[in-house]
Amino acid sequence: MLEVTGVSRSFGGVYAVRDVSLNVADGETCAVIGPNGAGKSTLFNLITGHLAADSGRISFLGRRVDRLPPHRRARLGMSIVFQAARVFHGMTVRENVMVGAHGRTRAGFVSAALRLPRHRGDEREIGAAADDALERVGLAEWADRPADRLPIGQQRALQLARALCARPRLLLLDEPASGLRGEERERLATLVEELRADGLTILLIEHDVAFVTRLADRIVVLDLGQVIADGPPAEVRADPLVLAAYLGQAS
Amino acid sequence: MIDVQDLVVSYGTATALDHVTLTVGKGEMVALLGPNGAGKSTLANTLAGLLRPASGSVRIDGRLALIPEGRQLFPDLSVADNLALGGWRSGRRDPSAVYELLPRLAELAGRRAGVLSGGEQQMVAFGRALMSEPDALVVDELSLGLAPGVTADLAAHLAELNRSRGLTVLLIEQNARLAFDLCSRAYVLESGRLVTEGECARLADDPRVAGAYLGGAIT
Amino acid sequence: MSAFLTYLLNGLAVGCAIALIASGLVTIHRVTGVVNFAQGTFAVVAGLCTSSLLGLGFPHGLSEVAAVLAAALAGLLTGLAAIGRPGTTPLSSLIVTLGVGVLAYAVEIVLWGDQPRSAPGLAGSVVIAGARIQTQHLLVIGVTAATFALLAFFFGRTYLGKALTACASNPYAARVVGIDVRRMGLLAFALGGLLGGIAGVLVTPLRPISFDTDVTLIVNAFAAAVFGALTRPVIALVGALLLGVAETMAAGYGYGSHQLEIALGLMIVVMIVQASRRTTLSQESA
Amino acid sequence: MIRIVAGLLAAAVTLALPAVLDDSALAVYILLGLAAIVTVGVSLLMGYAGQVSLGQGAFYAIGAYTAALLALGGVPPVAGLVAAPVVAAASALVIGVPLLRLRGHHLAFATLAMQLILLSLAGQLEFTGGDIGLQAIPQFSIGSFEAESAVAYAYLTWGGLALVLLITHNVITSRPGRALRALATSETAAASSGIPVGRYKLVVFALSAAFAGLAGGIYCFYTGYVAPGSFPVLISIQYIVMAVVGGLGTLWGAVVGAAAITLLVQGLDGLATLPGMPSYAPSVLSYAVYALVLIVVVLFLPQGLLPAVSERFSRRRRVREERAR
Amino acid sequence: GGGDGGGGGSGGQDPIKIGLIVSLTGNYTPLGSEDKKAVELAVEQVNQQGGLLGRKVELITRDDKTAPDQGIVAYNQIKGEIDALIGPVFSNSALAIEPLAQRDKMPYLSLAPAQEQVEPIKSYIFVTPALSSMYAERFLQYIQAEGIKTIAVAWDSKSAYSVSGHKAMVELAPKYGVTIAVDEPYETTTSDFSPVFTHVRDSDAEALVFWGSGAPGVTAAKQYKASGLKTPLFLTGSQASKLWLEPMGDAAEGMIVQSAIGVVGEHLPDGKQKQVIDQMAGPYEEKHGYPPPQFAQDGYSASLLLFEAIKKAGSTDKTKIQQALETMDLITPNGRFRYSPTDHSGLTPEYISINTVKNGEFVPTEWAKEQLAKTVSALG
Ligand SMILES: Nc1ncnc2c1ncn2[C@@H]1O[C@H](COP(=O)(O)OP(=O)(O)OP(=O)(O)O)[C@@H](O)[C@H]1O
Ligand SMILES: Nc1ncnc2c1ncn2[C@@H]1O[C@H](COP(=O)(O)OP(=O)(O)OP(=O)(O)O)[C@@H](O)[C@H]1O
Ligand SMILES: [Mg+2]
Ligand SMILES: [Mg+2]
Repeated sequence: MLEVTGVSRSFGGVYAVRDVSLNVADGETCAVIGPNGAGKSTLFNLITGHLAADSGRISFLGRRVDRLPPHRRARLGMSIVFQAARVFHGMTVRENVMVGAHGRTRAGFVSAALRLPRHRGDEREIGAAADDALERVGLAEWADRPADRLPIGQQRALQLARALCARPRLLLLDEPASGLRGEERERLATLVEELRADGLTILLIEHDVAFVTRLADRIVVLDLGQVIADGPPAEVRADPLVLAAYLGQAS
Repeated sequence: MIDVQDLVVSYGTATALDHVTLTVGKGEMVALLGPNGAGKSTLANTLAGLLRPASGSVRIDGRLALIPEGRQLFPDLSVADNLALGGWRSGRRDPSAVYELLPRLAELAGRRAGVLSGGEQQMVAFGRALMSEPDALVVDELSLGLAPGVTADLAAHLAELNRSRGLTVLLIEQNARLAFDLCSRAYVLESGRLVTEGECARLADDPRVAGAYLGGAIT
Repeated sequence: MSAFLTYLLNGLAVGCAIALIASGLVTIHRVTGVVNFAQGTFAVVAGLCTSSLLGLGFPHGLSEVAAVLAAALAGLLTGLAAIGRPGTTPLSSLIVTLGVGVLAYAVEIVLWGDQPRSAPGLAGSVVIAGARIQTQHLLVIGVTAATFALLAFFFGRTYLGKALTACASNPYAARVVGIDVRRMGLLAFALGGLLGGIAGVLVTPLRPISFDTDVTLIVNAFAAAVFGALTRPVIALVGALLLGVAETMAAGYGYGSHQLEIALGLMIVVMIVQASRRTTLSQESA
Repeated sequence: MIRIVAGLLAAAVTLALPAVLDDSALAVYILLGLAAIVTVGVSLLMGYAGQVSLGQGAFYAIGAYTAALLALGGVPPVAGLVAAPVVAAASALVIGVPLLRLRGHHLAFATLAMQLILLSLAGQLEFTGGDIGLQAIPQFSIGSFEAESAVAYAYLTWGGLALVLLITHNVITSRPGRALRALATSETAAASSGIPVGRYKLVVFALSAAFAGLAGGIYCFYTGYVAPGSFPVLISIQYIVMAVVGGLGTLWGAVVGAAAITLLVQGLDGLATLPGMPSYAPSVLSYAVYALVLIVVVLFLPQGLLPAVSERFSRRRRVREERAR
Repeated sequence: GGGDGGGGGSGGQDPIKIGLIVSLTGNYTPLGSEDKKAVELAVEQVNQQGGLLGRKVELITRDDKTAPDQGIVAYNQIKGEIDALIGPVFSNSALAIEPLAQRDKMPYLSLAPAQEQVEPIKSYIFVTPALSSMYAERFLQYIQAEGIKTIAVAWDSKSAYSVSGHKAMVELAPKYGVTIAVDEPYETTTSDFSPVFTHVRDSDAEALVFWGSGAPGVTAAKQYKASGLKTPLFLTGSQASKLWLEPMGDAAEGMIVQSAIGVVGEHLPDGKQKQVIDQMAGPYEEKHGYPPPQFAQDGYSASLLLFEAIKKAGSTDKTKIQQALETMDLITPNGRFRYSPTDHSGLTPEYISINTVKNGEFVPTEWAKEQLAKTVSALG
């Protein structure tokens, strides 16, 4: 479904991502781990188009996307939850989530201004989808609050709901569990499992190795911008390179 | 030491902290746990003097430093300048001791803080707080976004500072296991009220606390 | 060739006068995040003060210094109004500075009347490599060079300069490390007033100043300051020189009636070229 | 519910007003309405989409010149009035493509410069009448009905404002409106949700320009005269002040702000030119009082007049409801 | 007082109301405020002499804020009360109000110098200041008399006054055998004139005529001095006041500056013209501490014209005032006005003086003295 081939990106001479290749199959849950500054978030930005790659190619659903702007890639079915919460100010939680459905609906300025039937149909559908997504991430009771006043944890859940509202084919999660306590983490894990069961393809960055091991079919390890390991969790956790670069000190 | 008596803090009409009383003795390490939105960050900000209490009192002996939630660096300044400004109160300007502790920061010294990766930023925030040579440290989410190795390093360093210099620490942490390992006592805050407090060992056995804070994915 | 040099030198002088006003804008914005629309007012206050003091018989030097201090005080007062109240957003502060600028009209009219005033400066002119330039223009160039060297050093190299910068970069974090953001902001406003005052004192001998001259002064300065992203003095200086030289060159080579369009248009083009090189992500990462 | 009632009440009162006002008050009514039309656009652009334009007066001018030139060229005034917003929006599209690559203060400067350049050209070109401008613009007419009295223009303005408010309301409470508010906070996150950020910014820029153009069209028929002097840069700043004072990010805030500032300015003028005032009274009074009111409102009601008032209302209602319980 | 009924005595007690709309805020404040002072002085003087037609004169002032639409608001506010109007000095405001005044048949004396106000003639609209074309023509007369054949002209492309002055100069130059070798536009905001001076230096122009008002007048003249250019500098009427003289200081010595006749009153032979000038200049200076600038004289002249018209009309009937204005022949500080159905500007170039600056004062040149003496003595 997603093919990343030989992608590099440097900032002022320093490579953040270097010649990375990565394939994600339909329905797979793939985790990306690595030390801080390894280039994980940068890789996500390259895939979603927020950064342009210096070289390499990216295909999604059999189509080359590396020249497409981010919103076009989103419309093809990519949704990302950023590492830092990016919540839209001045809107309620529900409205924030409704924005997620933008890419798959059509009613534009004219039909909105004139309240054409298309607009009404869209609004109903978007509203229902948003409520659904809020229910799933457990934010339903917060729906009418101003989003920017939510505590950090809820803001992250909100981002996830927004991503789900887009009904993506591929979901990219950048450290979704950070800032969540045990119980909340558990809930998130369950949700990801459900999504997996629904057939969603997931790409996941996370520092909580236990969390990753539980959820991922496959783990890719990044260090200094390069892939140093790629395989099933058990195999990767035992890899001496990975132990040295990442897990070593912790265990 | 940190001494909080009957503290009430509100945002407009919403009360975020409701008659909270809490103390952290000199040289003690205490954890503060609580679900999202419990008011932990609000308490941290109040301790640092950034929010004004509606009532109640806050007393702090010596200099207090805060590692705020969400890193909060100066994005337009270099890492070195970020660290140097951490020494605004203490007058310390030279970050070499911090570089020793976190060698990664020495490599990044000239980089604009705004473009760092999440974990790198967290390291800078940690180093910046140390620059003020605090007597007490409030850490709002230590492990946020850090690779396991780095978290362990920082935790070890906190413990070391506590032992060698008698640093007082109030640790807000979602990873309760880490918090319980590090601290002697803990408070649990929910919806702005303290619901439980006690020795970490005892709390870890409390089924309610364990279920909420230890359970789940971390196996 | 000497014509070209004449245009160039005089253009640089015009640019320097713009840069001085811009420097105050940059200083204040760099520290407080506020675009200070009262910046032109500081120059006007200083200009009118000099003219009065000289008129009353005070000697040169003393009059100018007193006028600059008056402008610094005006800056401080503006700061008190704009950022003195906790929780004022930069947009609100901007509107407050607009208000202060208008309020200053009233004060200036009561004190100095509504007619333009001027003050004598350095008389005569100097010939450099066949190009003639007013002595006062040379003074402007010299003072500007010194001011910007100092500013660049202050913000780029000194600890206080960095602390000031930190205030706007992330006010919350500045408070976390113990910087008194409000005091620093007021300091910046006073400094901005001082810089505006220097500009006013230097410009008044070149062109008459009346209470509403601030509008003319601020438009070009705003262009230059924005060119430097309102935070970088040296780039703002480059922008100001670009404006000044573009204007005189346009007039020199046949577009005297379109100076403004050419200079501003050039500015926009350069900004757009700069902007297309940056990515959205890098602009939002802060 | 209360909102709808208040809205209907406001509509009824403002509709009835022109019938009872004299010429002098009508002139204020019309200019107030025109300012409100432009300010709604500014508020949409700034308060919702987060894009600052310091050059909205340029589109006001484009609308006015368009209608004036067409009318002077013998085109029926109605066609001129329709063309005014269309041409303004089209110019915004053309200008916006390069300009909207800029953000924040850069955009603010660029729009300001655009207005300066445009007016300077209008002041020098032959067909715009140069600095003196265009005189003897025919009265507005539809078919055989000719708008001779100020009352007719008052209703025309009212209609324009109602149309603009309706369009804005419909836009902001729908899919494109949410997209605009989203990109105001984070273009990156907005793009990740599939929002074509560049195109949306362009469309909203054009829409706000169309509003300004419509106001300009009405203005040119009402005054019968347009000149570069009618659209100083300060007018663009005034619109922003109106939007902020009324309350950014609220639809009615723009109207409230425009009304408050216009009435304040007119009131002060009347006061300052009363006989017996000292010779500097006009300037001093109108500058000082205007400035002080502005500063106080912005500092003490930072959300703007309308949100402050409506909050007070809703708080009182809440208290009452609690008591009832 | 409805009880008195429509006719008789009460009309005699009602004041005559004169409207004045000028810029009291905005860019044109320095001009408008002088106009206002002068008109107030004139009203005061006429009231001291018992008013007009046995009634007091009352002034109703409004601010146009240097904006045409505000001019319209102001006009609408007072049009119902006033018997005649003295209108804005800001041309754009004046042009915006005039169609309304014409429609309401409101006698209107404009303080703006724009040519467009009297081309074509609107029956109720009259202009008081000398049009810039007259200044242009007067300069050309002087230039011809001095034997100058080639000149340079610099003009502010953003000021209506200077644009039309320049245009008139270009049109009239051939008539006086003058060639314009250098034609140099600049902008109101221009702060460096070295390009202009460089171009003049490189040409064979024998004089540089500078059109502009406000700040550029000072800036350019100072830079002219510093540039060491030898070609003499000729400045137009906008520079004929202390606002230009004071900042220039010694640098102004020897420069040629045009002015309305009122500015050089003391150099005129005794007679009606001098008397009228003194009637205003004395009290004005006493009241405000400086001699009346040009704008004040325009305002005063407009007032005198209006008073005279009302006197001649014998009532405040607007049509009658208009008729009186169209047959007006009156000496004012601006010179002798002779309005007619085909001339609503009334002045001629003879009432413009050409001066040199001597010891910080404007002194008519020999040529001008001779010309003015001729003009003035014809008035008696
Ligand atoms: N815009 C930029 N300019 C310069 N350097 C950058 C930029 N963005 C990222 N970097 C650098 O690239 C490297 C990779 O960053 P990235 O954010 O991808 O790391 P990461 O793997 O996500 O780390 P973390 O786990 O800490 O979030 C870092 O060293 C970072 O400082
Ligand atoms: N600026 C604010 N204005 C209004 N309400 C706020 C503000 N900041 C926080 N709150 C509210 O105060 C409560 C406590 O928030 P706080 O950020 O202290 O929680 P927290 O315990 O730190 O949560 P988290 O674990 O997510 O960091 C929450 O309900 C939040 O919505
Ligand atoms: Mg990352
Ligand atoms: Mg928190």
